[in-house]
Amino acid sequence: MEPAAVQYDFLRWIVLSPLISCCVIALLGRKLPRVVTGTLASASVGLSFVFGLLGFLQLKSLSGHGEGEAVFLADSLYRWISVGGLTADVAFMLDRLSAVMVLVVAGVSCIIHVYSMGYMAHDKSYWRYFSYLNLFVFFMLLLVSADNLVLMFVGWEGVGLCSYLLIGFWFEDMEKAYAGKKAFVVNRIGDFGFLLAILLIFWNLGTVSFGGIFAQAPRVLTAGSGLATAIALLLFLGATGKSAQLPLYVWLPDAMAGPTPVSALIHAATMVTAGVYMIVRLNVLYLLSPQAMAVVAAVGALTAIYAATIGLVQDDIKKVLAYSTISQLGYMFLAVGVGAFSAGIFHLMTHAFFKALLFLGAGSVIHAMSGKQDIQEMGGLKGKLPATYWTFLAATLAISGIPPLSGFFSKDEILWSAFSSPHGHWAFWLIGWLAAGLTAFYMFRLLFLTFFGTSRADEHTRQHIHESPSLMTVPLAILAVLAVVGGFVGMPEALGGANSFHHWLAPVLASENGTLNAEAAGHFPEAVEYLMIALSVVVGLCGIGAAWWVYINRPGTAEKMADSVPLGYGLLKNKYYVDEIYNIFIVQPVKLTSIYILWKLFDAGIIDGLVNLSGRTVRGLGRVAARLENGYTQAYAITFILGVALLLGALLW
Amino acid sequence: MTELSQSNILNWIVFLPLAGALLLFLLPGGSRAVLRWSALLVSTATFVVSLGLLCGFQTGEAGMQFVILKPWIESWGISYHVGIDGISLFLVLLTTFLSPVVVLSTWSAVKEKVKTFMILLLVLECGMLGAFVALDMVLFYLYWEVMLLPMYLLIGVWGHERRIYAAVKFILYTVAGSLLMLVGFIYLFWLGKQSLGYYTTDLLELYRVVVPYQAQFWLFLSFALAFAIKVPMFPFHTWLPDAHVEAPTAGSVILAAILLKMGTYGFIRFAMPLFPNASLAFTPLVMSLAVIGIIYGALVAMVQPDLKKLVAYSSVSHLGFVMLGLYSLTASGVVGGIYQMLNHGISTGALFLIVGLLYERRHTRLIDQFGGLSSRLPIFAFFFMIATLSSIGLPGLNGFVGEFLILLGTFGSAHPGYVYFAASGVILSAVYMLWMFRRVMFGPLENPENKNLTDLNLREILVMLPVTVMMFWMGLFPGAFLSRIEPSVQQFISQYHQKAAVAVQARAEEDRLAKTVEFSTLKEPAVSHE
Amino acid sequence: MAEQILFYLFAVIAIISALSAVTRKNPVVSAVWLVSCMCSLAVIYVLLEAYFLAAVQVIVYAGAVLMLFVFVIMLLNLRTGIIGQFRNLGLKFMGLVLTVIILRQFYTAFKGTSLILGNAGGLEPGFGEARAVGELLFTRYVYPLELISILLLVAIVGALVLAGKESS
Amino acid sequence: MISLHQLLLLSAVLFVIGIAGFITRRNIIIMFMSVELMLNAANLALISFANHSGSMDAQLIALFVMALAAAEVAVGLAIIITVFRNKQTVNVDELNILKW
Repeated sequence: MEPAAVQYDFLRWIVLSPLISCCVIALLGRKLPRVVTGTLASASVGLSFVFGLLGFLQLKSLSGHGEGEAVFLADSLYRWISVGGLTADVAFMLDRLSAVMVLVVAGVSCIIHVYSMGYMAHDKSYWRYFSYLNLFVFFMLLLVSADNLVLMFVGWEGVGLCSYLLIGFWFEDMEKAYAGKKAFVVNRIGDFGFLLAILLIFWNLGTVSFGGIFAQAPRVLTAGSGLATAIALLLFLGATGKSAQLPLYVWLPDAMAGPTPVSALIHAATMVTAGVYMIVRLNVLYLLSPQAMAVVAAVGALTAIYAATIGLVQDDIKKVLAYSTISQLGYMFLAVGVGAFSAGIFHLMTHAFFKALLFLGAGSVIHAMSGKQDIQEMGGLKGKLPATYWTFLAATLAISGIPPLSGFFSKDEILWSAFSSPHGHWAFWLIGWLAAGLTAFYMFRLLFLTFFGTSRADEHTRQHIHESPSLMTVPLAILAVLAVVGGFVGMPEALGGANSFHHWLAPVLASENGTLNAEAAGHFPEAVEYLMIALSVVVGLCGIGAAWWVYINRPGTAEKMADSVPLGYGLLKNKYYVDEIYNIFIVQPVKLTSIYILWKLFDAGIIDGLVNLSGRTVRGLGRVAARLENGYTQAYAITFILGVALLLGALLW
Repeated sequence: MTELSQSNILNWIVFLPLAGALLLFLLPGGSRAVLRWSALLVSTATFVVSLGLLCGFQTGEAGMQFVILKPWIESWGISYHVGIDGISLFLVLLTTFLSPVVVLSTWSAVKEKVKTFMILLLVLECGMLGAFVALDMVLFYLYWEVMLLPMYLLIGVWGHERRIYAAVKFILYTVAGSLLMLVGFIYLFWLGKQSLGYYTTDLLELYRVVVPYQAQFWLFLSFALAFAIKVPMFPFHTWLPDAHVEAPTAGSVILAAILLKMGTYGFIRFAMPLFPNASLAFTPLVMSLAVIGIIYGALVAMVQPDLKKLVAYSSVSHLGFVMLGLYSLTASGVVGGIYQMLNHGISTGALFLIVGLLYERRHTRLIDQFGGLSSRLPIFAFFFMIATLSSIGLPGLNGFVGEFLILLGTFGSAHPGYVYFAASGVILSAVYMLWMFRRVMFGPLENPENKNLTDLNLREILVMLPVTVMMFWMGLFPGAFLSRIEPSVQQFISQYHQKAAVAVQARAEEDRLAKTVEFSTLKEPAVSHE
Repeated sequence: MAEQILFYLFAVIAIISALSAVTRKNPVVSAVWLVSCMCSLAVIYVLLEAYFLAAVQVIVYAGAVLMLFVFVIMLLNLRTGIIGQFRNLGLKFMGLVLTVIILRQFYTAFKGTSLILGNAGGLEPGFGEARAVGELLFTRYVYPLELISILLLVAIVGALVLAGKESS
Repeated sequence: MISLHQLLLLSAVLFVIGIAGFITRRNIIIMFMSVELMLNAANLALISFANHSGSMDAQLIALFVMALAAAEVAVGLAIIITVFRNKQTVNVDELNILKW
């Protein structure tokens, strides 16, 4: 079914409005009063949300008649690069998938902008923060609505740049600047894979625009062929870099050095989901190589359980949330890996809501605790921060997968398709299921330690604990509503829902997949699905119960458990020493070899040595020749005679 | 427009700086201001005239434009033959664009002997422009030598501590290479007589000379060595860090931005088209040296304590990319290579200007002397950030377009394997640049001397503004540049393969005729995707 | 036959006087030996029908040049003792070895000439006498003559300038 | 008749003696005399060839050589005198300023 392009000139404004406001703030920010800067920034993001909504409605009305016929809105600004066979122009495309993404990104960003106006009120470079934030939203929207891979790569690296700028926002502190650099470099390693994939795609399919790729791919790439797998795996390498999956996740926990709204926006809701969006956008390629999809699913599942284990013991409130983000992203990749693309995007949406809410809640807790982030020093905030507490509770329930909140529907959809889909496997389901339990445990551990029990904070901070201003609590409330209500849009048929989210995305995803879930459902009797749903609820409740038992009922048990298995606890506490391992096996060797072997020995030693050697040999020869001129006239005479002797010898010989 | 292309605008562009130098010579050396303003005036005038070049340039036209052909020494067939095509157009513009910026940047840097400094700068500019437009081998060689002397004096006289060593090393390295080229050229000149029947040093006619195989091997070696030293390619690069560290700011900006391009320009204008078969045979070697250059340059740059040495090694890495692009022999690769030459000129020129600004304030280039400058010098931090991002090839800025096209072209070439290593250069460049940026700009402001640093004044902003604007313009709207470069590149590639094929047939006949002589089997020239 | 004997006699005298001229400690004695060597050569010139030259040899060399030598030796009143001690002996010994080698080379070079005897074709009358020399001198060799005269003038002026009155 | 071979041998021997004298002796005067000796050896060879070939030219050249020798001695001795006046020595080993 050849997708039809409908010209729609408002698309450019979705992307350009944050850019314009970023430039305005960057140039005039210093002089504008804070309120004006804040509102301008939030308004620009709101504007792009409105245009996104317009685009969404336009799409809905256009495709209202033919269910299968996939329509997308197109808008092209100008021709960027056209050399040889490659033509990459600055063009935007809004189909059903990117419409959802634009709405999620723009919506959550707008809410977080409003929140940051409150959170960053006292920061001295207020305007620089908002210009970076707007720049980030511009690049993210560019990434999501790009019409070709190259422009998407621009957005891809652009968000990497903004996360570098925002993580290292308080650059006076060397630690934070280091975290920013680490994030950019690890992202760059991912981009290396993405770049190679673009090259492979261009030289084999002859085009970089998505339309061209979808048309060419089935014809050129044979299913399961080495090339298709190579392309898919390289793309996945890019995705792991950006979405912090197993090998390249190390930058996300350190990225918490940035301001909390930044962590909420970039490292929970938007940037980290770019990897998932990219794979879903190129699902045609992935369906052509089952091996790659198996790898994606495996890595996703492993990351989910791995990050969940580390999350159990972290004491920094933001680190716990960071590891839970990595684990939830693992779920999304698991969903995408088993072919349930729409489930992946659905979880992405719901995760954006409740994880942003968790981060903002954590932000207001830190705000209240005047900057302290260690949950061991918190406790008993339930009474003092009612709004934060209730919204935080809603989000925790959602993430633990307790019905009827959104987390339950999206996570359950993933677990079910992990079990039922042809690409899926019961092992994936089991890992996912265990990780769900762990998630419930550490989330409620966090909740109990911060909000329940008696306050362990020192006297001084305890006086200053106060509820955050309404500018912060209102966004929390909005997100809480979304977190609670968001799930119904994707309620599966089994529970009587219309699962309109899945049907909304179906035409965009490869036709073969469209029939996937339906045929899979038929594959298993109705009862099995109910059992699965029940099982996932049970594991969630067990997690909560265990957390209640350990932290509320018997407060001392946590320490006892930690002492009982010191090695395990130490391992988890220091996040399996992964950073240290990377440092020892990669960073130090490279640094040492380049200092002593490449630079000192080779460059200065060998090459320069040879150059200077030639200089020294010439001077040496000069000195030897000089010894002949020793001032004795008779020595000169003898050299004459020597010459005569040689001459005669030569002549007579 | 046509009368513009007939007019001798090229003579104007090349000889205006020379006239300016003479004018400066006559001016009294007393007041520095007069000298500086007149030098600025002359270089800006050259730039304005060169803009005329841009308007008169026919975009679709692949061959030489604005050609001026006047007999010079008939008996040897030497003629004053100048002209530009898509390849050399933007290099000329880069030179004229950067010269006023460089002159402006020397106002606070160069205190003594300003008169000779300005004269040398203008003579240097004339040499460079001449070399880019010369289409006659002897004329090119003349400008090539004219270019070296001022640079040697600039490093030798106004340099820093070890300037003599660096200047001598620079001149010896380059002159050794160019002498080899001269020998090669004379042999080619003689071969030209054999095959064309008359003596000529005109480049376009020498293109038609079918050079026998064995001769091509040695000739290419001699030309390639001369240009490889200039590029600098991997084993011949050790003069670059010394020359940069010791050169004054203006000197190292010109050296990095334009003089290095002489090497790569030499490859694409002389070494490759004159000896296609040998160049094809050498492609794996050149490409692997380029890739080694990329990774080696990046790794060594990472650990440099001296800021200027770091940027110098990063130039080795960037120019490794350019060579990779040129030798990929695909349209996008070569166009990317040429575009990357321009990008490197702009971004590394900007980086050296920035290092110069730092040096003027603190008189040191050691990275650990700085730290936390960003809070003291916000405007400086902005320019430094943009230059760093452009040099690591962030999309949206100029570096990315060049690097992306090169990687694309190399992937489509006969040796796609090199892309995987070259692409790692993308990561390494991010590592060393950002590591340096963090150590210099971020972190707490401990060093007492940094406490009272003053931010950029208006003049310094005027110096940095043009290059920064160019970075954005070349990154966001490369279409104008690429469309003008591509036709000449397409012609270059088709002529290249044509001539290679002709030489192969010629050799095949030789084989049949001289049954006894066994020629070394040369890899059949792989016809690439283009 | 008499010529043969005369030749051998004077050759031997020449060699001995040359050897002693070179080896005597006292410069005056070696000067005198040199005079005897010059005269014996003059006699040999006579045997070779170079009568005018024999005369010139005696007058110029024996008479003028060596007298000049003795005069200078007297002027500088050199005594045998003031010569410094021997230095870089090895270099000088190597020089001697070289000289012997060259002698041997001369010997091998002239081997071939042993067959040729003197004035095979008979000399014209008046060969070697002053008239023939003067005649030739002022016809074919007039330019060299003028040049030599200038040279001699230059030499005289030079000697005067160099060794004239004591410079301050 | 005196054979050319013997004549040339005699001139060779005289020449070699001159060289030996020039190299070994440390007194400038003696060295100077050895040079004269070498010149005479050359004259002898010239005249023996003149006699042998029958043409007078060689003799004239010998004449010129003698004139030249005279000029040379004049200038040489003048130099020796100035050297002695400045350095109070005629030992050639001490006159080694002209060295690297």
